[in-house]
Amino acid sequence: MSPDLSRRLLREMMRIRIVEETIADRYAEWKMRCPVHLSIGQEAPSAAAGLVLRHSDLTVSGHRAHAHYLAKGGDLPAMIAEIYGKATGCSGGKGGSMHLVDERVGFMGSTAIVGGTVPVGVGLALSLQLRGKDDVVCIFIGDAVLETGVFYEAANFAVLRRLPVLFLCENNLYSVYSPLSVRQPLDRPLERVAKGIGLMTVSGDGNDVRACHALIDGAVSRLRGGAGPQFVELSTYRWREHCGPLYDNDIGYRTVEEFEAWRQRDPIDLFRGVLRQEGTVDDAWMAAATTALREEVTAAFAFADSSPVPPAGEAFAHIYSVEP
Amino acid sequence: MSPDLSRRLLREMMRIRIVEETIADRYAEWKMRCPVHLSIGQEAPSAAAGLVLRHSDLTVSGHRAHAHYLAKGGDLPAMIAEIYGKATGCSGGKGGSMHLVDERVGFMGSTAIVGGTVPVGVGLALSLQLRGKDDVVCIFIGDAVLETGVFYEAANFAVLRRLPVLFLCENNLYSVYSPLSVRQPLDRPLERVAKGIGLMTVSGDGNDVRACHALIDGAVSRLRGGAGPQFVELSTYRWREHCGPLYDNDIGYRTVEEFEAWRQRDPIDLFRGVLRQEGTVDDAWMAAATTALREEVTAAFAFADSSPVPPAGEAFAHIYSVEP
Amino acid sequence: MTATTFAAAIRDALAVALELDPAVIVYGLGTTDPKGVFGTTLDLHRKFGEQRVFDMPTSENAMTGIGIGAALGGLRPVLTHQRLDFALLSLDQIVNNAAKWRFMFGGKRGVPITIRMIIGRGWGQGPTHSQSLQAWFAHIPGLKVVMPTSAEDAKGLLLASIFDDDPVIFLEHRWLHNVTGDVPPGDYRTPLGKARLVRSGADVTVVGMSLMTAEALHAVDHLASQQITCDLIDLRTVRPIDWPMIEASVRRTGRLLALDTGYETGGLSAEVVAHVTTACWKHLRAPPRRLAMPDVPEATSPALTEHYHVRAEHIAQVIAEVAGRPAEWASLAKARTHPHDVPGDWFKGPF
Amino acid sequence: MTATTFAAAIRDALAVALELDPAVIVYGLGTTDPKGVFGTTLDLHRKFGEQRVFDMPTSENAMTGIGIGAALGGLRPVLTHQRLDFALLSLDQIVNNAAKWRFMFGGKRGVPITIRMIIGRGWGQGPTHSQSLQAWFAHIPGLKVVMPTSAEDAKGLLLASIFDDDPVIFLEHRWLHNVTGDVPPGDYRTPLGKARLVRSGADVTVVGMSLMTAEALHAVDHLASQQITCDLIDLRTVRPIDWPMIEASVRRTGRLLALDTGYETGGLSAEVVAHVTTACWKHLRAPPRRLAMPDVPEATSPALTEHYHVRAEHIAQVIAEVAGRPAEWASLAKARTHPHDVPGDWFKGPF
Ligand SMILES: Cc1ncc(C[n+]2csc(CCOP(=O)(O)OP(=O)(O)O)c2C)c(N)n1
Ligand SMILES: Cc1ncc(C[n+]2csc(CCOP(=O)(O)OP(=O)(O)O)c2C)c(N)n1
Ligand SMILES: [Mg+2]
Ligand SMILES: [Mg+2]
Repeated sequence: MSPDLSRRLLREMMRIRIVEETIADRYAEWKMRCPVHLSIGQEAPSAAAGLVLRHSDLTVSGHRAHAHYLAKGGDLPAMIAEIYGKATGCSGGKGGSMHLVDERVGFMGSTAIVGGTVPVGVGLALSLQLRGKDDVVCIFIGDAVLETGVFYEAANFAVLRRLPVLFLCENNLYSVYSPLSVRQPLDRPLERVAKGIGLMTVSGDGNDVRACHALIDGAVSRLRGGAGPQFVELSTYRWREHCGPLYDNDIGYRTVEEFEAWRQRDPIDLFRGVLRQEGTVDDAWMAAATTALREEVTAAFAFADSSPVPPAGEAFAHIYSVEP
Repeated sequence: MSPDLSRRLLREMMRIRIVEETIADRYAEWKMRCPVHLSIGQEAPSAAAGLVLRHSDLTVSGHRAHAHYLAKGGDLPAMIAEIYGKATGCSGGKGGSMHLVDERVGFMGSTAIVGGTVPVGVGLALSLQLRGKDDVVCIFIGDAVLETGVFYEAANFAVLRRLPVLFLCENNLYSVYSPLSVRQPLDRPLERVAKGIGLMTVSGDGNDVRACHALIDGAVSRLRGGAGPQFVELSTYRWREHCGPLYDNDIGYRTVEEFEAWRQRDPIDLFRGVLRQEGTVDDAWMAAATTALREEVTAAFAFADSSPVPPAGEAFAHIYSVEP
Repeated sequence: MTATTFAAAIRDALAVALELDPAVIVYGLGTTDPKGVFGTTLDLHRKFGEQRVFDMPTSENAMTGIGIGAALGGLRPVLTHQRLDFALLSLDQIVNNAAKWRFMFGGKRGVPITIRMIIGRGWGQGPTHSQSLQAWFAHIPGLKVVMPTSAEDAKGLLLASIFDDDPVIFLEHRWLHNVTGDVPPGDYRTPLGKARLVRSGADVTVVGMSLMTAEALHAVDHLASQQITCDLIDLRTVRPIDWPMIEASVRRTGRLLALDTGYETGGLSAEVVAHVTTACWKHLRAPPRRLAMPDVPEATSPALTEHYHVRAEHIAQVIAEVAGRPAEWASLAKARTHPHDVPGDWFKGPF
Repeated sequence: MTATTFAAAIRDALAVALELDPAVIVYGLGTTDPKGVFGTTLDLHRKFGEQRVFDMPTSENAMTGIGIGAALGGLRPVLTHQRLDFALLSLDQIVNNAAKWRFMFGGKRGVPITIRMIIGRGWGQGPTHSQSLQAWFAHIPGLKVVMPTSAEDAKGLLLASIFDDDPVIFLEHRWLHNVTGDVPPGDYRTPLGKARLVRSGADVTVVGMSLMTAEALHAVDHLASQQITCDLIDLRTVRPIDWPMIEASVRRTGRLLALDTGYETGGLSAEVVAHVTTACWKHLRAPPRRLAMPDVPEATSPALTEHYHVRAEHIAQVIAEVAGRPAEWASLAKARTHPHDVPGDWFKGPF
């Protein structure tokens, strides 16, 4: 992997981390008045996917979409403004954190019904195939999506038609406060189910961003080569509460030991260590990158905070193409 | 296999065949005024399952349920009366061919939405497990059910909780007039998908009733032994049109050659040949059995035909436990 | 102009749309099979290719979402369900995605999908093959809901639906597939949201849709010969509803009968009565009435459907009651020659 | 009697049911987690065991069918969805199986399942976490639909629902979870189908349910001090509706305002207006009115929900219009101290 790509991967993870932590820090101002699902601790898959995919590739996602949106090239100030409920938000304040969009970079939408965008992504892939494009669609999913019937229905059709779809699964072991054990048989890895429905599958360490990049890059290459739909499972961990800004290891659905073990494997720390050792980044690079990112994020929040709220009438607009 | 069991298997297939053919013959009288989905040609799986299952085991099914109902011990006159829309029908004329029930023998219901009874069967299994019974639930499904999301959702839960469920799949290659090729990737056998979701699977020749019996018996034994949910795929073929009494090889969705090849492998002819050779049945037995079955069926149709129609008010009854 | 059946008019509209716009795709269970969804899609794949006209797995939910995604990708998908009942599996996609996409992303992009659903009835369709749930779709902001009655409207409204930029639920009554009418050739479109005045009269405003308009027409014509005359309004689209036409009529007649092919309680006829009552209060001279399906599912036995559905004679009776005038209606039932559980002699089961 | 919250009353009802009848099972996403579905199921699994109280996969459709099967197997399942919106995935099972089982098998067996669905609102719940689709369920023969307003009714109606032999959709408004009231201990049941007269008065009949009753109560009491008095009827169950109580009231007041937490078009308020208009025509002295959610989804931004929901001041205004009397209502809005997008100061997001 080139030093440049390595640095971009690290930088992308840092950027996501800083954005998400800033949201967490400022949530208690009660200006972001909507549910937020943060990706702190699980930045690697997004960063890797973002650097594999082209802008003309398409992406859809679910409730935990900030990282996907940013990595795909989504407009940061517009995302923060959306969370603030402002007119300048990427969805005009209509959607909030759970409904992001930036079509200019192929981020076609994230929605809050678990599994809800999976067939939408497959349908986008159908449109690409019918139009003869060699772009691909990346559908970000969590481990719970493998419990939804629509995933199997959509995957079956994708396999049937050899559609250019990547199912990118971030397995963070939990759905809200429910561990995998109450939802899926533990002796049946997610990857095996995906293989059963006919997807080509690989899996790996979701906290090792280089591994993530290699797996996603391989899958996307196969896709562009016409090999049919791909499934990549990346194991990772969410640090904060399912929804909201806080830590919740005290409430008892997971152990502090488990959390600490994963935090020891902070994807950013790990990769920074590697790159330091390789000499790809040094303290000066880190400091400069951090400063630049913080400035960008601060500016985005300032933009969001100072943006106007949407006019009241907007609440009633955009139901139909031509308002009655 | 004991001679007695062999004869019962043959007799059960003959019984189903005679019932279904009588329905087909008499459909043009226009007294059976509802869709009928016949199982002619694919009697073996039902006959085998019926002889493996106990009366206290539970069964659910779909639109093509006559054979399942009969094999499980369902009341023949009540079924014919139901198809005739009579008050004496097993569902009081409310349900018709697609909605059969006979709880006394564990036939808990068949309904017409593809996949619709799959979770119902799993829920019945949950109730058995919670009540500590060692009965099992047999869910009859067709090949199209593996395209429905609810199958995967229900199977996942069955695997998660090790429920006593047998998914008995009659793969007859078609869903209405649609071959498997437009619905599922041909290089992905149904059994593999079922295995992927975590079911224990076997598959075999659905026109060889002894093979069917062995596979189903093995699966049910494993179930009673607590091995968790089972999937049995049996390859077979429907002779008549998807819905209705006629042959439809002329309309072009399948070839006459294919049909003839399957008809050569008539499960009844095949097994009769074997039993003759073994000396288990002879002409006299065949003649006696046929006569007895024909008499039974004739009586059932006479019962149905002469039964009263439900009183008009019944159309508005049974919406709630206590009529308002 | 050619006299064609409703089913042929649907097929004609699909062919015109496929011809006009390469973005149009047509799919659904049985679309390419030898029956072609009651003839409505017959052989279209031969002309337009299996890439654009295709069968699908029994995966109603995902295939709806796939249509939505395809629409977001620039296509104009037409998805068909052989029964409305099967589409209940896909309501999450219809309501949470198709209907809301434009709104929830601030107007960025709409979902120009058309979802045809066929409403079954009679010949033992029974409880799971006969539901007429237009009230559900009409309750959802973001959806348009179309219910044609005539062959001409079937074509004109379907073309308008396909080229509409919003998601449209297009409900075809199985019993109308064989009605015939003069259908204009080519790219013929009927605007969504405009009702059709089928008959005009002075005494009662009768509002119907789909098969109810067809039944009402018999009733209205029958009563006309007894000097009770009606405005018969065919809604055509049940969301949006053409309130100006209805209100103008009720202001003249002062009397309303709202018909519905769906259940009475919480159905469309409630909306029509509620809206008209509030909007035309001063003009109403008698209590508005509704006549809809009873609040029970359709049973399978023909003995149980005989007195279940609303037919011309019932409509005539209630019109007379609303008008407060004596009338004869029993002969309407007697005039029917075919059994009550089939739309006509052409129909011989099994579905 | 103890003053408890609505949420605690729900939990109390579940505990009583689990205690009373070993056939009762309670499940749904998060049922056994440390938050226990907003406290409504908290720790029940510790007392009654994980066999009877359990979490589930994100498989709303199958888990509904599994509940139906369990009910057919003799259990009394209670399934909870943290948002009604998620239950859209399960409508096939609810409508085609639960609602129709008794009918389509000729009365052989019913499906005694209770499905709790929580209706979200405010704090950016947005378009996919805030739908109030009771009109859909109330349209379906075979379903009962319950919408409690008070803590007492939450308990009484939930116990009645669980032990009812028909499928019940039990809708809890998230904004009511923290209201308190005196709740009788033990096996306390409130019959389904009977409305509650919350206030009695002479001028207008106000019909509400769930959060709308709570808002209306402020409005009605506010107007009472201005000599406009109302019958305030809390429906409690929206299928069946207690028509005798409503009709008797309208026969006295001659005026009707129907409220709804759901969309106006095709909503429950249309049913109430349509039914009352036809049934009480002679007694009506003014056009009946409805006041419901506007026909658009809920947006996420608080700026966009501020003038979206129906609140006490709007209700007061329309009551005064219906009564044809001048009144002051603006002070109702000013009296509210907490932001418009939370039910009270106790609520601090995130959901
Ligand atoms: C259909 C549906 N059911 C339930 C929910 C509630 N819910 C919101 S997020 C979530 C967890 C999903 O878990 P996973 O897919 O693993 O993603 P993660 O939150 O771990 O990133 C659930 C169950 C929902 N939004 N949609
Ligand atoms: C959800 C749903 N979609 C479509 C249909 C229409 N339909 C009725 S039977 C059938 C075929 C099912 O095929 P399969 O499961 O293989 O059973 P078979 O008819 O071959 O016995 C279909 C698609 C339906 N009843 N339900
Ligand atoms: Mg997860
Ligand atoms: Mg088949």
